[in-house]
Amino acid sequence: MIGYALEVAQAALALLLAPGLVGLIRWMKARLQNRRGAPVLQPYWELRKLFRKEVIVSNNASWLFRATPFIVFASAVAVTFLVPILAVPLPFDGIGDLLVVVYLLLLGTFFLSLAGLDPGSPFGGMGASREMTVAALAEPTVALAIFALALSAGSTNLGQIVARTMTNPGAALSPGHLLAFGALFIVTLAETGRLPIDNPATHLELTMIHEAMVLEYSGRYLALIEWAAAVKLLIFFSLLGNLFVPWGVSMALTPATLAIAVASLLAKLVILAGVVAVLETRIAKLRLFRVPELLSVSFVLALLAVTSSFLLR
Amino acid sequence: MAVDHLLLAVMLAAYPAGALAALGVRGAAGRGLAAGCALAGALSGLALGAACLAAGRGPAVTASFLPLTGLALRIDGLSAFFLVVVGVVGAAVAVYGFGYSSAYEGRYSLRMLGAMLNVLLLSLSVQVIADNALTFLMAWEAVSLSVYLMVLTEHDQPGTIRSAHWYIAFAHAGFAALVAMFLLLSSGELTSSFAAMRSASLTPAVRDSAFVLALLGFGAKAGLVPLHVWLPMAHPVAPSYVSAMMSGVVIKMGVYGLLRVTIDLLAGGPAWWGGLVLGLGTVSALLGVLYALMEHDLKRLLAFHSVENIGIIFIGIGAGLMFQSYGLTTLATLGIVGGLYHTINHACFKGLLFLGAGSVLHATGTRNMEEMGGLIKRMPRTALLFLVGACAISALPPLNGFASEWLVFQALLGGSAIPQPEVAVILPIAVAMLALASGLCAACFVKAFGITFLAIPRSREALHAHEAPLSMQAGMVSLALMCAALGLAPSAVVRVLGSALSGLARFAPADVGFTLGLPLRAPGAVGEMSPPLLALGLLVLLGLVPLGFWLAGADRRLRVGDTWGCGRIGQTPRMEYTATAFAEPLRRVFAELYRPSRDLSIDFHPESKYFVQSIEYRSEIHPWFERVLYDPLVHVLGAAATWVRRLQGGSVHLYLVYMTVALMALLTVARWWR
Amino acid sequence: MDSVFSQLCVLGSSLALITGLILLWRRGVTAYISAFTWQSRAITVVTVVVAYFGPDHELYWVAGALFILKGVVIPRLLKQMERRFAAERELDPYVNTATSLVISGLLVLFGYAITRPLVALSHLPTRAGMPLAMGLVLVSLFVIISRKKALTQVIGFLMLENGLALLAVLGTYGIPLIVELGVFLDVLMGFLVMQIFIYQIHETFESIDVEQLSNLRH
Amino acid sequence: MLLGPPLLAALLAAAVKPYRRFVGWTNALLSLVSLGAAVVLWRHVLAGDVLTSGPVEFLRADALSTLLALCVSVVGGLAAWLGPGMGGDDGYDGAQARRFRIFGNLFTLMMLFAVVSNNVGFMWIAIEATTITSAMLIPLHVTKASVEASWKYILIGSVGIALAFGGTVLGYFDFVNLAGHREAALNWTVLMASAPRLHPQVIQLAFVFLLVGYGTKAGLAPMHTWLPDAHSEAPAPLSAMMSGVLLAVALYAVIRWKLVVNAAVGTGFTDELFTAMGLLSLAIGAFSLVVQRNYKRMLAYSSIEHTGLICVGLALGPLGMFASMLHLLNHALAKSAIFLLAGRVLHRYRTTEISGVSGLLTAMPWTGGVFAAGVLAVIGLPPFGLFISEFALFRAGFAAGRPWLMGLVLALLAVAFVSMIGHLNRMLYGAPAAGVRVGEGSAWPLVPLGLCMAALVVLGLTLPAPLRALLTRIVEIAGS
Repeated sequence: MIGYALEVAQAALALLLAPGLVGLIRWMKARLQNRRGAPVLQPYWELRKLFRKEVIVSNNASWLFRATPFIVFASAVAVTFLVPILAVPLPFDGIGDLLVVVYLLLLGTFFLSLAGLDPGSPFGGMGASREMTVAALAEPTVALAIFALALSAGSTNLGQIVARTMTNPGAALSPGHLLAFGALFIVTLAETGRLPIDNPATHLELTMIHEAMVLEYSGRYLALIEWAAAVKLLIFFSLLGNLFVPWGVSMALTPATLAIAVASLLAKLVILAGVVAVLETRIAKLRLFRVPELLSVSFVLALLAVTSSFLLR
Repeated sequence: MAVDHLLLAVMLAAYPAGALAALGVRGAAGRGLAAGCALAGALSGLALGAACLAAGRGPAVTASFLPLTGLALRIDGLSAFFLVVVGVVGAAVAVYGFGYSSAYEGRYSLRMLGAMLNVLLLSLSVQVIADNALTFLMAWEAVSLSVYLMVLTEHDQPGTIRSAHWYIAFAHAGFAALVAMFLLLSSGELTSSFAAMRSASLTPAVRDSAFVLALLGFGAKAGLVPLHVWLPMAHPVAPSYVSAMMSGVVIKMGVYGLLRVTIDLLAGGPAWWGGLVLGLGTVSALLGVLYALMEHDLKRLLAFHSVENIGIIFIGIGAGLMFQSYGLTTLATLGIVGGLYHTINHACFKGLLFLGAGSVLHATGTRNMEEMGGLIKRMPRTALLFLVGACAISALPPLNGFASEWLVFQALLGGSAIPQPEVAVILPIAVAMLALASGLCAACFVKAFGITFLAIPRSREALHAHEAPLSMQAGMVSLALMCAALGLAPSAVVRVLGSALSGLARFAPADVGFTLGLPLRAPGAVGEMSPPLLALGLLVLLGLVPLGFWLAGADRRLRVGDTWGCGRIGQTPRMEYTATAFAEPLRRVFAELYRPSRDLSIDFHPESKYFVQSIEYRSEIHPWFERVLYDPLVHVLGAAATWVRRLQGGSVHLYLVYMTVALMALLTVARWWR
Repeated sequence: MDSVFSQLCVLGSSLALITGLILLWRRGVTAYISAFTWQSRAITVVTVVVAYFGPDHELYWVAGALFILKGVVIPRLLKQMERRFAAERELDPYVNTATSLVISGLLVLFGYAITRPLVALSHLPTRAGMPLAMGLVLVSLFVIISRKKALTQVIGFLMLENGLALLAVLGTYGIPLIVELGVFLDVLMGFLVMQIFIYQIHETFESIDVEQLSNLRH
Repeated sequence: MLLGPPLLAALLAAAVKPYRRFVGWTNALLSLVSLGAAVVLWRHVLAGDVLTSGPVEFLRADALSTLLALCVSVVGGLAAWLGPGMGGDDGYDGAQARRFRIFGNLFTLMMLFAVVSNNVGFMWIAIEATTITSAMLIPLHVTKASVEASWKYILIGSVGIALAFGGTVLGYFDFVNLAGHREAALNWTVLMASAPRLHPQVIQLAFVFLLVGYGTKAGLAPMHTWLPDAHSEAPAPLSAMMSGVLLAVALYAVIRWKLVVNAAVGTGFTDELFTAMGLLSLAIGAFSLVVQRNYKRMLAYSSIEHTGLICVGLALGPLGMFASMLHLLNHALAKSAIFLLAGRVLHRYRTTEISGVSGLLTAMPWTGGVFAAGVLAVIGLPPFGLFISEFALFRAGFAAGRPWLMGLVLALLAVAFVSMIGHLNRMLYGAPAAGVRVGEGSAWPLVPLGLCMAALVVLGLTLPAPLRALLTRIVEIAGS
């Protein structure tokens, strides 16, 4: 029973923290660029504002355009039930493993791209095309990262992976793990539309991907999509944090361990946010057709990860 | 068993009746009779298959009907499963075809079409339950011939005859390989019954050559790269429900045959068999989807996706064969079950997609996506059904495509238990390519659905499109439901498939009890997921969000306005993103493979070269298989032919010279023989 | 006794062969016809000799038929045709005379090589002639091949038949009479049909040069 | 009873001048009689007794002869029913019809005589006579092409047959050296009886002459050269008879001698020769089909290909013999039917060019349909008989342990398949050429041809017990 409560709790936590995470990255970047920057809580205000605004829908759009925000949001939230954010093992662990997580997120991307095409504006099409390209090219890396993890854990189920790593900490520092981590980090940047793949801070530039796709959205729909994006970011961060550096994740569901879990989660998120912020200030955005090169780098990393964990088994 | 025999009899009787009815009766009545008989046969076949799967064994019939070896039919798990596949798609196609072929009234030979559909279904059903070589081969050629004649239906369209010719050429080449293969297997044993082949003791060389021949023959039928070139030619030009049949079932006969021969008749082989199948499957999966991305002909796109999915199926089977050779029976079962699962899944969603494409073609009269758009408003039901198919083929949970691909993934991951460096190289690459393929597939179907159904119509035909008639919708709906059902009850399906395999040589039944989820306990692979609960969760969340809005009292106002375009007023189809543009980034990424031919011609305004009058940009992609593999072959044949023609030079003296030379040569042989 | 017999046979067969060779170095159709006539008569003589020494009385009938058919009737018909096509001489054969003779020599040798086992096997006094007969067969094949006029080819064909007849007589003292007669009938019919065709060729092509009969190809 | 009808018909046709239609009809009816006679023979053979008649039993009908006699009388009947002079505009005038009736019947007569005569000498005479009679029919319409074709045919054919005579003489020579002169020494039965003691090398030499000689008539490469010309220029009924059965009859002669030689020197020698010749014919036939522009020549080359196939089969032991004989029957039915249909097509389109014939299915739906069926049958698709016989042949090959040979054969057949079906497409579809009358003419001639196709389908789906028994007996003959 407590398990189910915990599931709901961690989903709620993810939903709550997500906008804050975005805000945190923005704030850190501003700081690193010697700007005062908006407060960390700014995204929350934006969401509230968007929920209050009326929606404008293109007259070309179909029902799909209106359904999409809900699908995207729902799929993102559904993932939060599957990912071990605070504790393992969770009762829903058996519903979906890492592959399910990946394909659920792909479901959101799929519909978002369709919605981008629906109003018939060239920006939407451009965004959709690029989003799907990046998503497709990121797939093999993800799969291989999963392979690497599954190799050491003997399973693709997240609970198993976390538990296995915690039982023998040595695995966490094995080259396979480190390489897989690198690969998955790059993929995270790609999937969540961060620099150097996409620039979340711009609007209406021909280089943008995600923003172009959602250009036609407004009001509560836009709010849902932005929120879902934030949740996605949080999910990837917590995957990076908890799969590769699982310490802190509570295994015995006692209040104390849970408190530790929350704390460690926050710590991991802050660290990762910091890394991203530094990256985004240090490096410029890649030209769109250089992106595949970056992804192939991550692919090679993942391949090395797998083979090394194969041979070092 | 009595019921089984009854069903078998009904099935074997209904199809010929339908064929005769189609030939005999003209007009709508004939169409109706043909469709009805086909439906009856398909349903009884379906029931028969289901019954045998449930019972785990089926009737075996031998009759001295055919000459030489006689007719021999036997239904085991594998046959029953493929009977089900034939039945499911066949029934849907029969219903759909009734409406679809009405457009042919008076234009093309409907009698031939109706008759051949029944012949096709009959020969497919016979083929999967054949128990000796002659029965199998006869059914095989009957399938090829009937499909060939149906592909030729719209013979006045450009390219149809050529495509049909390529098809029949490949089918027959495959047939030749299969004849050799079976006769090698039966090793002079005259009845050439499968039972005899199972018990035959063959040298490794013979077994290997038989396997290679089987791979050639069945690969050509399945459209495995590089034997696939006929597929994207023949599928588009056929009537759409025939394409559905071809893509959904006919190419699966390659899968059936390969399984029957490798794991049943040959009872598995060395590891390189599996490795080869796995490798070819991987290449097919990737190349298929890559070429599909570049297609703007809706049906050609789907055809290339058939190549991709056949690749996925063969990945599963290849992995299974490989694991079996290493003695990992459970994993082997897992892989092959994954392959079979994807087989029926692909049959359903690809059938659905082809039928949807058929409805679009029926409504707009074009296959070119660049001339479509906005159809979701004009044919909403077709659009919804096509969307279901698109999600399924893109392996989006909780639909069926995801379930089977998940199984294949799990099998490959489990393969890590094999302590072999080459395996350590092959498996990860296979996994990565499979993932890439499915990602690209999703991209491709965003393009296919988005460009075809969304936004503004790009042509008058699309503007005045109309929803498909009821019979066609019914056919599509049944397949869409199958997609959902197969996706939501994977554990049941997997158990059935496992028991289907367990009848064959040394295969443990897949140990999946019926739960809501799909727990796997294979050595080296432990995984679990539950599509039904997943679907439930998604539904709940989809319900909760609006509820939350309502509770939060969020703004409910909604204004419909023009699409925002940097202040430009009024939007025309010309401003839309095209399919070509959509695929451009990937075309650039994989330019090394595509080697597209571009030519850009700009003609400027006579006064100043800063004013462009018109820009013409053309870019084409020629798959290099024809160029690299088949053009040389054709060339050699042509050269040989011209050389032989020169023998018939026309001079009687020359002919007499041949004769004399032959005489003297043979005399010399005879004089000094031994 | 036998020696005389075999001498005569060899003499006759060599005569037949030589008359066959005439076709290769003469040009005029007239010469061909006479060559054929004499060849037939030589073979008749050989037959008679065999019949006498054989002794095999059936062969007298054969000889008679042979003489009437090939020694009288066919030459006459040939002469008729020759009168029609007198203008057409075998001017430029595919193979010139010298080469032709060399080749035919080789052919005769080949004939010898081939008939070795026959000669070895046979115990008839006539066996020595068989190689010559075989040589005649091959040479007349060569004639048909290397000469262009339809008429020449017919004559070559008739000589081929002669060679075979000779072979039969020498090797086996003649095949059964009834069969022999049937064969003769066939020869006659065949010859008549060929004659008809030659006339047709002449009508449709204004010449009996076979070279131009090469429009049907491939 | 077997030989009578055609003789009568020929005499009748010769007697009645100018030609009258009833001659044709009587001829057709008479052909039924000889067909009946053939069936009677069949029943006798199945009963196990071998009919012999005439002095020194020079007529003899065992199973092999019976099969051939059946083929000949069936195809002869087809030609008689669909030949010129049955009324209607068939493009032949009275004189031509008369000539056809005379020589056509003599042709049939000679073929029948060849297969039932026990005396190899008479067999030779009859086959030579077939050359003459059929040659008379080729230039039924005197054109440059037909004259050329007939000259090539008569010359090559006669030379070949003369060589066959040489072979016969040599065989007889061998026999005489063995047993001296004897009554009925040329009887095949007698030869067979004393075959084991014949001198190997001589009989081999003899066989070479016979193979080249009769092979010329059978259209074996490289002596096949007359065949495409003659078949393409001859009137349709004659092409049907030549392609359908003349080749078969010539093969029959070779087979008879092959049995003798086998008895003398074992099967190795003849089998090797047959395989080589068969493969060569198969290859030449198949590759000539690839770029063929003339549909009658296409059919002719396909005949060469099938003869080659039968030859290969004959070299594959008893199973091969069985398969070849079945194939011979199937091919006779199919090919003669197609040639007759091709005659209809030619009569309508006035061209033998494949490129000139288009939209056959629209122009003559029924003819087109049956023609397509025939071609599909010839390239060996089910449910037609040739599929079965070809499969039986491959089976024999693999059972005989010659997989590579069979692989080669399969490949060559595939080449032929692809080429022919391509040509067929070009003829069937598209729009009929300008000036071609659309609509089926008189459809009744299609009935017998449709029956042929039906028979082929039956042979494709089942092997009737009597036929199986007949073939088995043939195999026994070969075995003994």
